Amino acid sequence: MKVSRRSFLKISGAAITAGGLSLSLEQEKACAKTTKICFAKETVTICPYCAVGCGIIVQTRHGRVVNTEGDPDHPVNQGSLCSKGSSLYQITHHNKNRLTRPLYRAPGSSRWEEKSWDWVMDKIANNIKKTRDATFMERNILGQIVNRTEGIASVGSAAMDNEECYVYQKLLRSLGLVYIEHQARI
Amino acid sequence: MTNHWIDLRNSDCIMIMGSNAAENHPISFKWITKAMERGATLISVDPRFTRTSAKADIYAPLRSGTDIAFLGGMVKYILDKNLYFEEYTREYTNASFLINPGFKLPAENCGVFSGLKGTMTREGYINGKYDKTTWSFQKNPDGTPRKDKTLQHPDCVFQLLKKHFSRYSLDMVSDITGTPKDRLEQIYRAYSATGKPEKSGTVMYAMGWTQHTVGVQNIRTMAIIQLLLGNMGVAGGGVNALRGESNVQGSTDHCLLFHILPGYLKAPRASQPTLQSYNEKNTPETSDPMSANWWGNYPKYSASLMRAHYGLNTNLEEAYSYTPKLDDGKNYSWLTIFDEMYKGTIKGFFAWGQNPACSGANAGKIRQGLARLDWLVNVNIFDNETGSFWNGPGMEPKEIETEVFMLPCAASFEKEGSITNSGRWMQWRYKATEPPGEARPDGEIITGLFYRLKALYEEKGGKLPEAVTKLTWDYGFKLPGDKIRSFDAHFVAKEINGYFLKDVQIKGKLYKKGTLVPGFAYLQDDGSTSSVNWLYCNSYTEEGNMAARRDTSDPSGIGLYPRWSWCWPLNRRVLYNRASVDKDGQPWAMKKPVIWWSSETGWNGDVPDGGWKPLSAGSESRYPFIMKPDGYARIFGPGLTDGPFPEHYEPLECPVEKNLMSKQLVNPVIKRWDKEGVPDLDLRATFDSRYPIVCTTYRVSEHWQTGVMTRWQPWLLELQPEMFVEMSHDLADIRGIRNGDKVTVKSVRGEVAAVAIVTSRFKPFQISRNTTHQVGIPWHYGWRQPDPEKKEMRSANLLTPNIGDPNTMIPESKAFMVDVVKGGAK
Amino acid sequence: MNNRAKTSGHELIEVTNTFERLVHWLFAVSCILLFITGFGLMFQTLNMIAGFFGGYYPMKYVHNISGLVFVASGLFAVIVWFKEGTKFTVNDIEWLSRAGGYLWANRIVPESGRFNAGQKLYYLLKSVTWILMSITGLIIWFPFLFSRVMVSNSYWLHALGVAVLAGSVIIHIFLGTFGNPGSVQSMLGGKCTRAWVRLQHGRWLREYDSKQK
Amino acid sequence: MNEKAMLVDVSNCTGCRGCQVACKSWNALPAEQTRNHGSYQNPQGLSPYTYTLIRFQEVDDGRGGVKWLFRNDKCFHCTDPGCMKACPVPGCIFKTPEGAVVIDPEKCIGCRYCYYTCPFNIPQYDEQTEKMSKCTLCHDRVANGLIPACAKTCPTGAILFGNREDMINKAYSRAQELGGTASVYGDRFLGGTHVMYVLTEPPGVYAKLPENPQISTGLVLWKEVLKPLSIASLIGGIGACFLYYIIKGPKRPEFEEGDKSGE
Repeated sequence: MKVSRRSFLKISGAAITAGGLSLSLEQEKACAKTTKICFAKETVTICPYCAVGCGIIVQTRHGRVVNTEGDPDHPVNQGSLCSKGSSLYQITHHNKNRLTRPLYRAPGSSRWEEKSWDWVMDKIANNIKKTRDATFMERNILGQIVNRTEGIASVGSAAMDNEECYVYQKLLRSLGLVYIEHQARI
Repeated sequence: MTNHWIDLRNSDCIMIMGSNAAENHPISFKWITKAMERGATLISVDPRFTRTSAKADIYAPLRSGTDIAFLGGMVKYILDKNLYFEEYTREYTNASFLINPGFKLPAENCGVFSGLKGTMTREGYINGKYDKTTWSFQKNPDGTPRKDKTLQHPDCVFQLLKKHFSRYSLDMVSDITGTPKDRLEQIYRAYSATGKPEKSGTVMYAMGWTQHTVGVQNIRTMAIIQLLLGNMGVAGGGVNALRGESNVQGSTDHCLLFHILPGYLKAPRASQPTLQSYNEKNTPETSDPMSANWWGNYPKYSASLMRAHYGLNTNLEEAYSYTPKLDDGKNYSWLTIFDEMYKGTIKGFFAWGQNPACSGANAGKIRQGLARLDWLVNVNIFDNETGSFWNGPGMEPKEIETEVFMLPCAASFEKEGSITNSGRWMQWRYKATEPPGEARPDGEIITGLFYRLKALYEEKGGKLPEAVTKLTWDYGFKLPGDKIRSFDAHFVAKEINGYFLKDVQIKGKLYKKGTLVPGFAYLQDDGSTSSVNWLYCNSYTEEGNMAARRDTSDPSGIGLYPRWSWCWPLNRRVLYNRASVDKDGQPWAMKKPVIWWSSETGWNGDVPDGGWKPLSAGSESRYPFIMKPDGYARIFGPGLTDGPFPEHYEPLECPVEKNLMSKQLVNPVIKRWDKEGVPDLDLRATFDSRYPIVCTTYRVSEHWQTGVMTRWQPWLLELQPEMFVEMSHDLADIRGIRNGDKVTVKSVRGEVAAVAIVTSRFKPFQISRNTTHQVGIPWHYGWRQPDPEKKEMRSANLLTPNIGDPNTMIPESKAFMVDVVKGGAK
Repeated sequence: MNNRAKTSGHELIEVTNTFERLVHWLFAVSCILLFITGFGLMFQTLNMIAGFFGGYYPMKYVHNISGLVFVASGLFAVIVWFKEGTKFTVNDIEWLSRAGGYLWANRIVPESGRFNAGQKLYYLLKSVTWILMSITGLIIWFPFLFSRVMVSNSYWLHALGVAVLAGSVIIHIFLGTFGNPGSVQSMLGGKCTRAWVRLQHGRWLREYDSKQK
Repeated sequence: MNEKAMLVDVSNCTGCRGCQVACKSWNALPAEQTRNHGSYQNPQGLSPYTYTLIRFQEVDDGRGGVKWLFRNDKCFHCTDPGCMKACPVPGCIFKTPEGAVVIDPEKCIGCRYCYYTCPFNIPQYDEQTEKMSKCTLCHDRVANGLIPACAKTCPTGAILFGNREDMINKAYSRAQELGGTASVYGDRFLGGTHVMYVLTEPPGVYAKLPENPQISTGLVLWKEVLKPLSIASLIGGIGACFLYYIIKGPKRPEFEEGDKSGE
């Protein structure tokens, strides 16, 4: 069986390297003219905005994004994208406004401090435990077993992957949170 | 969406109401355009003339918050003119069911249904609650519902429906909605033409319907229309909620919501101390052998979820005991969270990938609430108004004792995982690049927190430590010392699908311990299977990761693409598809069949809603609406808090003194936070000369939600750089405002600076022969970007009221009262 | 300085002053540069001109800067020769009717003053085209200060100026050099022989001699 | 036959502006600092950083309602391009085999002739780089078998790209289907453009869209008449002088008594 580039993608189920979006050999030759996506690695993703779920191709070279555009194979968008989807390039590492380090703001402080992950994660975990232990209710006023805390709440996140949503609620419910809400409510 | 995006192309009439698909779901127009090229009619109903309206064949304006009146008129039109799909209505809906003779309609009961208990005020009842005893079906001696298939019995749903909507005359509807009568008729005629078996009509709605105090009933009215016209389950039909965030469908399926657990299982209540009592309470029963009553499988799904959470570390009951219980009757939703936060009972808060300081109704109250927290964890890819609230306008950092953590996370293409689109397609995304700097995928942050908490509880103990320490969490390769630092989405995806936890023999086939469950029909209630979410069972099987499939073939010919990604449930692309065929299993619409029966090959086409034979097979068959206990779609819906039929009530804040339909002004069962004479942040100003203009909020194509991602992107900011308010020329003349002027929009709760767009796309409404003006504002803006140095809070939600729909508690951000004045704020 | 220089055999008479010559040459050099670069900009086939200037971009600047010199020196030229250049006499008509004796057989033409009628005509032509080329040139250079109609019309007007000037400048150069030997001296040092002056500007010579007495 | 063309069917455009951003993304164009001027349209016009733009326009529908028109504005890529005619630099504005008219920024000297001679005012001058720029019809993509970024991203097929013949046929059948005032714009003038429209309203209704675009008489006069005339004038002048010199010879002064004082 001849394995075309796209069917290979189906088989491997992973991103692979290819010469631009062009298909025939003749065009490969012409590809020398375009430098931007020539020999870039293509990774398929789904648009992070609305829930139409359009396919997007992210083209990278040496780990840097060189271009993003609609996935022509995707049956819903067939390569097209709206203004937001077309702008995906600007939320990549090229955007200097991206948050890149954990920030901490101490009580009463008027500035952010950059902290290490270990520091913030330890502090957050301790905060959670402190608040949970202080507000944990084994029974409610009626004496029914409830095993919950009303001292902590969570909102978000409809932008996370399914797998992350699941483990997030798993963690929150194991802690006894009942105030769990997200974008679907508003 | 009951159907999916591509299916729009199969429709003969597309009604876009309560959404603005051209702007907020632009790619949907690829398929709408295709339908229109085939000759479909596009209808746009919206308070303002949008980019959707610009493409519509028929446009009708309506005053925000009057959708039930508008659609109620259509129900009347369909019934008066006998345009309903008779066989479908009779056989597939509960139109033939007989209702308790004690049941009273609002017309004969002061504007409310029978059974209401509440406080009577001059606006009618407030803070009411229905006793639903009279909203019941009459039963036959064998326990099945009593039916009159002639639909003539005065107690039958059909006749009650007719009686109820007889009040929604063209004149009445036009007086309430402000829509010209000829336009109403034009739309009713066009849409009800889809009642023919071979025709299908679809509706696309979004927050324009949900963000109301009658949100659920808005959708119910349309569902009734769709059932009457036989548009459910068919290609080009359905009731299609256009979901606004990439994975709001998946995050809802996995239930990041207080009232449900993954798979739409009910959150346990305090009155259900054991798993057994929980299952008993939540498992519906049916006496009709032909009703599939799918929720009868509830105990299998709950047991499998408990196993997914705690694995074999606990038994099922123990796992259930660790799951937090809600107090019976209490609501723990969004508005409550921020009310409790404002009152100071909530100490710690996660705003994980969400920006409530801009997105929550009555955002002023939310911002005050944030300042009363002990700690706040904000995870995002950009700085935002929630994480930086302490530094925002009107805030004094020195006085705010909240500890704030702002954690950088990876963007969608910087990690691997699946998301579910509005059409329920679960699609796998791959990692293209590393996150910038030290940013990490959310999954890794969550995993990191879990292992720290587990260690803390193991070392130091605390309250109910087992709930945390016994949790299973094997989602990556283990480092020495059993530490798992990485987060591998495939491990989680497999857990979501579910495993056999021991060797199980099903229908003569042995499934070995540790293999993936092939589908939810295999799940067990004895703890021998695990599965997070029964709806996703079949998504990651021994055959591989179904969500990652990329086969572009479409053997169906109607755009189902069955081997592209995966769709819940069981890769079924059109829900309720058993209603798309007659009792012999032949499609109503032969040209666009979703499924069809053949005695040789069985069901063909899409994955049917259960593999039973067609209805004519009698006891070997099942009714098509398998999720309902009786198997029939509900025109009469006794499950809702605010009435089995929809009834028009005004928004909490409205420009009229009286509801023209009845003496009941607003929905009687909504939870009112405002208290007369109590000045706090929960304010309301209805029919108030200070706030005479109706206001609605919305989004534009170029930004997304609170703009937390898009406002930081120069290309998008270039397109829509500033907060604006759209208004008619008439209103602008009255207020002395010219196009492009700086103006202030004020409600009783706050004020926002904006640029005026004076446009003929807005026109004043004639409401009960009075001129009523309406303005509209987008809710994409805040203060953090652009122009952070101005420290000007430009969030539309500073104005919106904190009042929710009684069923969903979704705030009424779409209809409230404001004033607009020239000049900047303050 | 004595006007009667007798040292070199021929008597030389100073016919132009230093300022006039300076103006002339500034004007002339800018004009020639403008011609060369202008032709380079008008004819893509003459791209060797751009090659000579190091490319089109520098050539554009040479054209623009030369243009400035052209505008400034042209202004002086117009002023300096205004009186003599615009004063036409009966003689001049006679001179013109005989085409200055250049084209027809008879070379007997009325005696000219310091400027003959041809030169006066040339002065006028230069003045008009100077105005035209300066204005259109500046508009083309700074188009954003003007209306679109003005700019787009400036292009062809500028070209019109070139068409008019190209031939006339060539003739001017020819007449000042090969066509009238000895003339070039009037712009190089400014001193011409008495014989030349008598031939070309007889009337002026008589006035000159009478002034010397 | 590899002549291509783009067809903009305004009846299908929803004004989502995916094209505007896709263009910026592919061509690496920076965003502009804009303000809201009382309309959705932004930037206000084409610029060196905005090659394509949706123009938003509200017009009365004559029945008390409104029509909201969206027009994707960009270079028309004329077969007979005024800009190319006016450009002084050889090879700076060139036509590709597919029909795109492209400005080579390496060669551009920023004279702006192209802007003032374009019937649609398309090429834009960049103060920073002193270069002109405009839509390239993504000739780099087209040469590689891809379609232009705007056409690729357009959700509704309002921007189509393909063989020019096909596009023209499509345009006419679409205009006929739409009926009323719908018309095809662009196939006839300027030698036929490579960006064409199906317009729903008469062309005069659309802002910044000339009803009858043509190469200005001035440009024709300049390039067709005065340009040859000027070289003729130059050569004619030289020729005349040469002829005079060989026929009549120079006009030499005759020396008289007293002139030779030194001999």
